[in-house]
Amino acid sequence: MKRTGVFVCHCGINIAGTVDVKKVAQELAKQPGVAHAEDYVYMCSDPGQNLIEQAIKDKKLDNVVVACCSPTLHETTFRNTAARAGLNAFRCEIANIREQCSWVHKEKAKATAKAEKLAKSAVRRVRKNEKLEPLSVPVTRRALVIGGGISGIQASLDLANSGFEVILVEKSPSIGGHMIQLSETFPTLDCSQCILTPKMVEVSKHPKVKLMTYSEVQEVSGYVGNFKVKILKKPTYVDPSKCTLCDECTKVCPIVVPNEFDLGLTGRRAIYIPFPQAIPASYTLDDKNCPSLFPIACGKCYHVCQPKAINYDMKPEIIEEEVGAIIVATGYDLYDKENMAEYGLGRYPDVLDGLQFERLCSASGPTKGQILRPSDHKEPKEVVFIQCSGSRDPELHCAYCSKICCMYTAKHAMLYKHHVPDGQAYIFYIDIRSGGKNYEEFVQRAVEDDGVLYLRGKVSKVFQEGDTLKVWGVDTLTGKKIEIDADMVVLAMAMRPSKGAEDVAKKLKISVDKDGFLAEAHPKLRPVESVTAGLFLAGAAQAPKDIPEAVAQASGAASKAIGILSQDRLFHAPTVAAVNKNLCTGCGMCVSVCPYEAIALKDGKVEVNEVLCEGCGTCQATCLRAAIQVKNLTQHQVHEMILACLGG
Amino acid sequence: MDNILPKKDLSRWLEKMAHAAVYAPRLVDDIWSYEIVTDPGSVTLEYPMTAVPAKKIIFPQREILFEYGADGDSGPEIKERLPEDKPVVILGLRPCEARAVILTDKVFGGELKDIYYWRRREAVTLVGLVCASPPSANCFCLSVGGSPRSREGLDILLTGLGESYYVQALTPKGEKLVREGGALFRPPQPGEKQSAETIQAESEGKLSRELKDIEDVPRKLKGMFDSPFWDEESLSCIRCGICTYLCPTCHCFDINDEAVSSSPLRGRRVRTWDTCQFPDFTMHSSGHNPRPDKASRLRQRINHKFQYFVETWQCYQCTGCGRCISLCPVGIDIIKVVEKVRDHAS
Amino acid sequence: MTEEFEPKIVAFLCKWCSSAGSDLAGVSRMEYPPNVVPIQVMCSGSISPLYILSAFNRGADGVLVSGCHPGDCHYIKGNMYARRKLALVKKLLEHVGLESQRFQMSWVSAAEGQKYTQIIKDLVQQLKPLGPQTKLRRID
Amino acid sequence: MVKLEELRKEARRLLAEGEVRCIIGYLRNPADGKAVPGFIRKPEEADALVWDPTCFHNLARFLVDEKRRKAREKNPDTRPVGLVVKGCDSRAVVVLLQEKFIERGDVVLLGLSCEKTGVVDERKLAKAVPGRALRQVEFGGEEEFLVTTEDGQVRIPAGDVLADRCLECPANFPVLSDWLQGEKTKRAPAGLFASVEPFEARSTEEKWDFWLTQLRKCVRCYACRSVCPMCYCDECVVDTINLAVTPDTTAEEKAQKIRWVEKSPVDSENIFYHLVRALHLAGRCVDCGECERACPVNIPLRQLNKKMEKEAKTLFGYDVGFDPDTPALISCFRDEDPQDFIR
Repeated sequence: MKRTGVFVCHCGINIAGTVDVKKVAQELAKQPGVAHAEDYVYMCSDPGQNLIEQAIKDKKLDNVVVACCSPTLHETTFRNTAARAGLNAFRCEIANIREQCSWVHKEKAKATAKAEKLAKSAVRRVRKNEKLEPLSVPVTRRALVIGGGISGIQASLDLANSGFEVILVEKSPSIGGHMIQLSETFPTLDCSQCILTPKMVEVSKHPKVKLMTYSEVQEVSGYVGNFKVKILKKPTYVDPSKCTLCDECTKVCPIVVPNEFDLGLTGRRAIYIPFPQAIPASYTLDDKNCPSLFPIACGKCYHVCQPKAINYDMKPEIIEEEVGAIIVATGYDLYDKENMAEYGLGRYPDVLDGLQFERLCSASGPTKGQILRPSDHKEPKEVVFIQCSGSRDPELHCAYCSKICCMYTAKHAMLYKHHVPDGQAYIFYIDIRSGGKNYEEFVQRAVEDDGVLYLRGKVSKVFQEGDTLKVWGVDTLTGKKIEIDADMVVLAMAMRPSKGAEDVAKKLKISVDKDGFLAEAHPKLRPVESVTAGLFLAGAAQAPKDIPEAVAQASGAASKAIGILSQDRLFHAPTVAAVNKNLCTGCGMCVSVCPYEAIALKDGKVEVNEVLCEGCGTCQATCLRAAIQVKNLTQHQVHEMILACLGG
Repeated sequence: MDNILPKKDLSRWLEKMAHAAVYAPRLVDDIWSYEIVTDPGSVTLEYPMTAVPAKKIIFPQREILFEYGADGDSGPEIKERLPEDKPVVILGLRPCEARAVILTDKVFGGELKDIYYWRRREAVTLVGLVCASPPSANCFCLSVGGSPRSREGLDILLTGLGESYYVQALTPKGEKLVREGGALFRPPQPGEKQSAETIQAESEGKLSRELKDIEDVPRKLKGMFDSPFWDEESLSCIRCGICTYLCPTCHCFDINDEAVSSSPLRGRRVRTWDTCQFPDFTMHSSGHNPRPDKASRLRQRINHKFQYFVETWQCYQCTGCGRCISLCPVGIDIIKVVEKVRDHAS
Repeated sequence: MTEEFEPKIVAFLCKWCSSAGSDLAGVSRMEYPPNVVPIQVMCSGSISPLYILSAFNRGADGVLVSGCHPGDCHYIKGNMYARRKLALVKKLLEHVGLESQRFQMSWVSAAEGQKYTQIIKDLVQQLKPLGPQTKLRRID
Repeated sequence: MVKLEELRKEARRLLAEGEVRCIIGYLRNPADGKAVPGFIRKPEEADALVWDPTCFHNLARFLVDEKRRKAREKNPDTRPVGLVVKGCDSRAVVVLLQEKFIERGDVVLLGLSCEKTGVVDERKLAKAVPGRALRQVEFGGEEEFLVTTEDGQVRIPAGDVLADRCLECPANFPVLSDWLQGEKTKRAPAGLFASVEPFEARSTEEKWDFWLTQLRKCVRCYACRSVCPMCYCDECVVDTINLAVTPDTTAEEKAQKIRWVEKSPVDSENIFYHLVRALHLAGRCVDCGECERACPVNIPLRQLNKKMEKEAKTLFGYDVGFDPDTPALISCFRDEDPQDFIR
């Protein structure tokens, strides 16, 4: 019989306080096949690990069980310890007698009895463990970045500057994301475009970056180190190599549609450049609106174009790429205005959302930086800013805090005061969250230097009366009802995951949280990784965050990706499903339940693609003949554990 | 010395057997079987063939041979579990089943006596009942050396006469049991002996099935071991265990250790029925199975009953109860199979 | 004075949600009765109905299966298959007359240490009045 | 009305033209007048084929043997077999196709419609003609059986002696066949789960007492398993030793064999066996009722399988044995699958 060693950790008094560790060790020593059992104050300490190594050598142990804290913490530690002593790492199992025992029970006798069962269960499992070697696969040393906002750009640059090829995919005609729409950024009030455009240029010119704008990821298959990606390149109908940017086409184009870049505050033609600094600097003919792409031919732009850059017959292309890692930076959108009817957004021209106000303030904006009412181009004298429009409202809207609104609303009020010194800015807030370097000071400046009036409370409704907007609210500090006749109302709308992010998540098989933001692997310890290996998260796609955080996470994601791309080969956990061909009848039930398409039928039996298999074991429970089993957690081992748990 | 027991007094006789465990036929949802008598008043001997034969009483489907265990450091201990030797009475047993007991005695007897079997065997008194009319449409006891009135293996033979039983004690055991009945019994009038004999004589004429001229079958079988005959005959066999488990003469068993717990080590060694009709019966751990298909298993069943057993004990290992015929889900008929062997051109 | 009956319960916890949730209960020093011995599996989808039957056969008074909430499965959809398979097991066990409280299933996320604690407390409370599970249990 | 002569003709043709290796159908057992499974290879033998209310066997079971034969023989005859199927049998074939155990080309289905009746329950029949030796049972037209015994012929309303499963049959004519005899007339069943619902109304303890007495009778002859077309595993989870073993099976693989259940026919083990079987048949059992018929000690096994069938239908809207292309019950799910039992 295999010789097993059991090592019971006191974890100071964390375990020893409620579990009689000595007794556990004595009990386990009596177990069949247990050749050695001892306890020690801190097994994870160097002396603790040395003692395990020593015992493995002296007592010629085949298996090791460490009864200690949760395997999520020290499983790797002790497997390495075992490996150092010459054991196969998978000959080591953990019995969780802390989180799942000593910390949750008070009665020493009972806790001890339970600890014994947990340890026995691990002993009976480990005895059936196979020696396993990590599976290794070659790595495609290129990365895909989805989303050309600041996060995507930053991640791409970090990857490219470390010498790895990057494919940067952006669904709109230009990179830049929302940041390029902003006027000035808190807390420094430096011009957003001025700091972003250099990065946009750098990324677009970078020899290692393949920029694909007006493109969307259509299909992703494969696994960490070896993803296969299909990218749909939408036709722009304009050949950038020929286009001289003479702008004649827009002059003749008869179609005018709302301009996305100015959030509808201005219009654009069907053939257009999103904004002056757009990258690539090239026209796009938007086929939703251009009649020339429909039966009714117009062709004005075609005829006016000297260099004949316009080609109505351009077709969508599917481009296939192979990459080793993927960074998802799909960003955010503002909460749909339809949801904000009570504040008249979309109904009254002078009720704006934050991004629209950014455009109003922006030098490149519709008003060239003057703050004027969209309705009558008068200068608003009374402006009401409403924070948490759609945030922190579990009943009607989003339960979460959109995090950046407190700061940019302060900024908006401040910018307004700078443009209209004699105007009055009111801010309705629930409370002010200004955590961050120089953030609190920034808010204070808004109040003290710029005389912004903060009103603690919620606005119940906003409605038009003549050319003023009535804002009814309550000041919860004084308890007084407040009525303001405003010229303009600006809503700090909640941040939502960008439209299509969910679709991308599905294609990548990464899960999303209840609000639709991409789920990180661990809220604290793995904030930039998704649960699927090789897929990383950056920016507001994962949760609302401001520019510095987005940039930081982007660099984090990039360095994680580099961690993969810098290897020649990758290692994959070998605890994967294995097939017993004698038992398999090829019914294919496991094939249809496998979440990773890792199982396939081949001449009447199934086969497992070990690299695709994540070892979830759903196949194991589905097979009626126990013909497919996950290594080191076979039905046989679970059966043994059941017996141990029941003292059998 | 023969006796008469009024049927109405059967229950009172049973009451006098309180010291013994008495088994009698009982109808348990649509199935007749030999069950311990709990309510003597309800016992009737008007019953057809039981599904499970009485062998389950003398040779239970499962018995613990011994228990083993080891506590802590002390070495393993073994505790033998012999059957208790409380007397047992089986009431209304069919003569074919009594003959089956005689056949099983041969197997568990000889120079290597099976103590577990014999404990029960010696404790049992077999009270048989003449089959005035065949209890099953497939009875053929006469063809294999038995008879509806056979006394072989019985301690008492009962013959139903209208309102009473004609009781013939055949062994000291039987006489003892009759004595216990005491005043319940009375000596028969001459007429009663007469009619009992007639009933017994006539019983042999009532069987609807027979298996004739099979003296040569054992020799025939010897030559047919590799014949495709078995493939043909077994085509519809579904390899279940009915024919053998429910055969009163089949006696094969398996022995397993049933672990109760591994620490402290506790368990028991049990003997259970087994059957040559299951693929695992002859399965080797190498993966080789000398009887790989149902053809070889049907052959084994027939050969054992009509060749091997005859070679060893000079009699067929079949008492013609017809269970395997009546209960086979696909109508495999041992009579027809053996007839085909008989008529097989060798 | 007879000692109060302490039900023996086996809990199958998926590694990523329920076992993590149970860890959280520990980290937060919540207290619950020690009757439950957990077995960590990778995914609730890997829990064969045989495990449940076997646990009862070997003397469990109750069995708990806990996985990720629908949509949160670390393996995308293993818990959805578990939900279907184990619904059948539950119906069957009830059909043969096993008390329905004896086999229970729950969704516990990595953040729901509180919920896990409550589930264990309730389970133990529900099982105590039922006494030992002898119906499916193997006789010693 | 099914014309037996037509069936014989088609069988004769198939054999004569060598389209099938053999025909698996029903022959008469002269001893008791009931049908038995028969395997015929010569055209002339086709005349022995019968079709009557005692054709209760689900011949799809023999496709399992057929597959084993092909695997065993050196150079096997790979022609399809002709298989006589009723509605339920044809649904068993559908499940075998669904599980890729056989291919459509392996079998030529000779479908016979049970029309307005079905097959008899032997025990009900025995009660209907007590103590009289059976000679023959025939379809007596509309919902009647013609029963011939040693002393003459009687007409018996089909309803009195029909097998329970026929009373609840959702498809009394083949759902899949290459050749069909008889009308596709649907007899409105008493209710698809008429036998389950009253049982469900019982109390927990009543249910338990019932099953304890029933399953205690089990002698583990495994007839229920052996007669079932769905129990085609070479090695059943309740087998205590390795059966699916080849010379190249590793010791590890053998060591993986779990003894879920002991060979001892004691309450706990019998119950374990029958529960596992019910679960493994969930979404696969077509309620051909063979397990219950074959059981020598009358254990009402349909009560377990039918319950699973009912849950599959009511919880998951799953119908068994109609479409070979649907995924198996437990290898698919719907987002709206009920989870009210989950906390």
